[in-house]
Amino acid sequence: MAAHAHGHKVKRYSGLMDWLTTVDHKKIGILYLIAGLFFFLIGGLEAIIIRIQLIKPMNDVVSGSTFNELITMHGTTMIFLAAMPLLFALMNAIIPLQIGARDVAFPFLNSLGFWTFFLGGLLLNLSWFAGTVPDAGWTSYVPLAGPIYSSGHGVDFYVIGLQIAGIGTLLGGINFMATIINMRAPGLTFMRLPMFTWTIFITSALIVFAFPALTVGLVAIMFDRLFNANFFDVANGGNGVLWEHIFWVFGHPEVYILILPAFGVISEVISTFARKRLFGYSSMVFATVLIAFLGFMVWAHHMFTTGLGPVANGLFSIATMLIAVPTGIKIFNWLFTLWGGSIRFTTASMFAIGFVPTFVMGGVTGVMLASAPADYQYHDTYFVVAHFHYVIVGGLVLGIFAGLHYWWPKMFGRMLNETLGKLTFWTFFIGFHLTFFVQHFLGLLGMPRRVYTYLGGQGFDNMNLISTVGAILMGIGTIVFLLNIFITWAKPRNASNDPWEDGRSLEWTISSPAPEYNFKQTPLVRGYDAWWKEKMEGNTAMTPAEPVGSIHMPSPSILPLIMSIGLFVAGFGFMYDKLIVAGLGLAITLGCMAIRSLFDDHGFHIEPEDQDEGVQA
Amino acid sequence: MSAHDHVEGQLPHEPEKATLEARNKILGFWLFLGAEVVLFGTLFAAFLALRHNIGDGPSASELFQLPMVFAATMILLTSSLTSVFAVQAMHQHNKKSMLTWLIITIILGLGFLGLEIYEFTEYVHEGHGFTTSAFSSSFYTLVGFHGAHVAFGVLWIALVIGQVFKKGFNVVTAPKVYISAIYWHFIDVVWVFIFTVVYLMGKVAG
Amino acid sequence: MSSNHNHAASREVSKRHKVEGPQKHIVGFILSLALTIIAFAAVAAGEINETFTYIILVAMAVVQVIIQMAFWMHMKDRGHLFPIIGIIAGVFVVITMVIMALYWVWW
Amino acid sequence: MKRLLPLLTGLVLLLTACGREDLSALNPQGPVAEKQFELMKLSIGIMALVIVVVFIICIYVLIRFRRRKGDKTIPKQVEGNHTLEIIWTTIPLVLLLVLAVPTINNVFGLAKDYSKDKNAVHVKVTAHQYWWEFEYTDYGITTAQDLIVPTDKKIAFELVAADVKHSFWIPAIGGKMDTNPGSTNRMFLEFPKEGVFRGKCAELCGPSHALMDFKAKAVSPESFDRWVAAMKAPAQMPADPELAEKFTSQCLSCHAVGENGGNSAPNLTGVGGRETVGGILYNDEAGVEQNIHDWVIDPQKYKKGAMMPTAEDNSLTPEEVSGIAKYLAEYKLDY
Repeated sequence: MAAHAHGHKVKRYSGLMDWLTTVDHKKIGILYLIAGLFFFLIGGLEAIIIRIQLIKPMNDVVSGSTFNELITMHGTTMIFLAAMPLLFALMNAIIPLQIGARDVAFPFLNSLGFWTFFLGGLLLNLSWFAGTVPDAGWTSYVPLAGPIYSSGHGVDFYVIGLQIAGIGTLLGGINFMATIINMRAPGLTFMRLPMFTWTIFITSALIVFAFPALTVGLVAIMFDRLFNANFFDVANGGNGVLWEHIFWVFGHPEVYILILPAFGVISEVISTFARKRLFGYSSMVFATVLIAFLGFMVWAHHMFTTGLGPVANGLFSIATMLIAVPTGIKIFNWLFTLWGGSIRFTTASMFAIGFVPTFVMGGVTGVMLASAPADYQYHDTYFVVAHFHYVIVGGLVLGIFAGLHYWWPKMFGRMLNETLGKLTFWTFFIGFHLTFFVQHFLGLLGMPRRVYTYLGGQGFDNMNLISTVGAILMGIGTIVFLLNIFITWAKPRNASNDPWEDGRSLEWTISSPAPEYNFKQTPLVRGYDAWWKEKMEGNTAMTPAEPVGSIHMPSPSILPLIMSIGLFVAGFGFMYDKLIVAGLGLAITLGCMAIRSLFDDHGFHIEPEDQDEGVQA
Repeated sequence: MSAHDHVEGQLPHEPEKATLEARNKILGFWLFLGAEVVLFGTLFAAFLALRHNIGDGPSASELFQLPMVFAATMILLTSSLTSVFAVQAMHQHNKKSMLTWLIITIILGLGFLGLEIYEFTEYVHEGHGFTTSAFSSSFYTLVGFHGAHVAFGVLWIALVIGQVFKKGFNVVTAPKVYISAIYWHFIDVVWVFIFTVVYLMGKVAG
Repeated sequence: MSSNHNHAASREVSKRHKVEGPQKHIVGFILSLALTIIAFAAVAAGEINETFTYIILVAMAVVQVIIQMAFWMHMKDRGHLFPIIGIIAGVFVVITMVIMALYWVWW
Repeated sequence: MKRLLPLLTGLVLLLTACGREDLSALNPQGPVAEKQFELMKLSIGIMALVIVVVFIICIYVLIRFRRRKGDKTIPKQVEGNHTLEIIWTTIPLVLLLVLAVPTINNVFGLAKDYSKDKNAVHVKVTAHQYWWEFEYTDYGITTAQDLIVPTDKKIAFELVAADVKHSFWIPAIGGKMDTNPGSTNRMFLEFPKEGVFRGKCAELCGPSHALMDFKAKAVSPESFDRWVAAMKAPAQMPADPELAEKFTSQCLSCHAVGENGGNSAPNLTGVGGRETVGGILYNDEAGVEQNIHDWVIDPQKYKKGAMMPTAEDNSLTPEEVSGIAKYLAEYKLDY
């Protein structure tokens, strides 16, 4: 919607410039969604090529080197550039609405977070055009990823791309923690927070405490590669196992960073479509916190075969198994939320209900992997591949699909088509199980992961074929989802405030999509499931906590984009050993920081008379 | 300290927490410090893991000179005190005193940096270069990261001083003073562990 | 020192105001100084058993850091619940990592 | 039901087809793999139980509580149920305990150190990009690609990597252990049955990671002793002196036969009797001479990233290649 006139000297943009400068969390959410889907498609394409290469023994669609590039980029892209941004999309679009806030705590940082993530991801993927693609796996174990055995620029793209994207993620984590702590509507105490908000709060905390470890790890590997440091160089006293530790100290919490928000989405969706309060809310909160806490003490279960000795392996086995308990609590709470409910089958609820058994299957193989002596057999085989895809795709991606279908009207004011949605669900869901179920057995029968080919006659042939067929089916499901987006795009924006009619939390009290300022009057929250409570008492709106008044808004800014471009330029400078370029890039970023500090943003106000026309996408 | 020149008579006692925006900033900054704890912790962990692998270079006890480290420690400790005086002056709405303390803080910070640069050049002369060994790489990375934080802090506080001069002392500038002071203390806290773990323990280990 | 503050602010403010004086910070400074000197002296003396020195050093550092955080970084003041949680969480992660680094080197 | 089907097929698959005897972890051929298989069966059993319970509740709920068209009733808003919550906290804890005890037992049991045991055979495994070196420290002999072991003794391995990280894995005999550059890992395996077992590298190590296979050949104790003696015997060199000279100058700079040659490439003593050439060209398919011939002509064609130059770069004429292939193919050890 066009910028409208008012008495403040704040420049408002339209068109592309509006999107480049926006600090509105809803628009940033949409930007994250677009970027996340973009990278999801790239990662998906890589996955399809991987599966086509493995469709039959000794296939030669791609070479071993290309295959290693594909698996590295597939893993890195899917985790850092697809899954996390899609979660950030949901976080941005929904969290401020769920807590009755007008924006996040740091709108400027929010925008900066998006642009650093996006340019970091872009830098990583430009490696395809530079012709030197990272190929040491998404874990980049040294010395394979070190300067001697990966002498090209491939791993540099990985290191610097992730470093830049990581800054964005860290900023996002801090932002959402501060938002949830400080910006809740009156009466919205912590134990009244919607489950999705809780999981995002905990996820943000995990980001804040896990990502710095990755930052240091990447700095160390970057120094090794670019400045001949000796962190991981065995010949000069370094140690490769140190990288494994640092990577997994970050990497394991990262897994929970991914899955906890999905838990939140599932809780919301199941509760809404069962028309029932979330069963055991406080134990759900407790379980979430416990999972996060334990998540920091189990990293070495990724390293059972590294040779840490029986004491470490034993301890980490037990700690890992313990995580099954809070996870089990969650599973049964969901089942008992459904129990006695009135379950409506929409695309969103089907994804959520499909999630529960699928995630259980991923979870139990996790417990199997926790048993260290058995893990000596599973480790780095297709069993592990099957396990983490069950958790990440069967858990997280189903959760994201559920969340997108559920909140789509709130983000865009349009409902997605249910028929196409159900088609997406069935193709994706069946495809998923076809692809990954058989991989458990491939691993047990002796097929290591990350192999670009395999000899015939080892008993791998049929199951690999099944797996590839499933992968293509998943691809079709994704295409149907995209079609759904395009088809419904042409439809009018007519979603009501509470389009599912059984909405329970604050986001369903305002128009779809939400106005720029979210809440004309900050609502007063009187209990858990605030909106449901009001509805049950016969109210048609929330009780306002303040009179109608002028609303303060932050000004848009182009600085976040420029700062990210600065980092992007600096990244290339470091990579190609042009320290002047690197210095210039960093100077741009620091200069923008100084400008931001020197010229205070006083924002602008939307006066009551303008507020009704302030609805915009 | 007795001469109170109240620049902004209407300011509350804690002007840094007067607005929601400022409270957000302070909270957000603390969370950032939580992340910084992990950042430095990981650097410490890497250093601890690699500290004995000195290769052909000198060992920690051959290299480190306690008097120089002690001097650096004293400088940084004092600068932390002066920055807390600045915050105290701010709470008393004493702009002049606040600025004076901030400037002293910067000068001490520069002194620390100078000493560190001198120290590093000395080490390089003694054959302890960045690429000498795993010990040297992790040492320079850890201590260098801290040094970079000090340098950033000096620039930041200078920028804040400039803003207080230009924009005056008010609810917008006050949180900036407060947060930069918190940052400065944090740098000192990290240094306490650096001189303990890197220098003193290195000296003990022989 | 600050009690002669003739500001028109509320009584509540001046009440809290009393707590903050340079004495407290100077005490913190002297404590930090003393702890630092003990640590350096323990090393410079060089007579003490190695393990015991380590324990002294770590204890001095931890105490000093707690003093500085509580007084200089105002963590003992009201409204610092989340900062405290944040720092403790960070320290928790760091402790696991440092144990990892030491364990894996010494085992 | 749709979701149950793949699970059931899977279970059936598990019980009937357990994969190749020489490869599958589900078809253990030695006590180490057996212990691990026991643990797997236990954990699969427990987990299948969990899955079945969840699936039954899930299916029941979905059928019983689906919303009828136009149903406007509001279900009872239950906050929770302490008894239920205690049940589904305790039962998993008990199940985990059942799994944890044997896990801990085996963690320590499988970590037993036989490196000082006089009755064990000590093998130092060095992983290279992309081949395996086996040094028998008790006997002072070195071989590559085919690990020969006796059936009556424990084999104590010392595992290291020469370049990047690899992982040593013989699924049918026991789980894997990584080979780290710069530090030594230890593990032991037992091979009670005679036979040839497939071994694999299980850690991404470069473009030809997938091709870094090896074989473990378990033979009777007598046969093993004969093999050791044959390995220690003076090397056979090509009969033709010109070829012998060429072989010494072009091949033995890296490879070795018997006491002659270098150690930066696989030891070729008795290479004609091995199961494969390069770990992946099976001699029972194309014949060993053909395989060696093909390999020497262009190793990169079969294993990208292998260090060995092509015959051309190694200035070997086609005749010399054929001669060397014939000589090596006939170089078999009698054991």
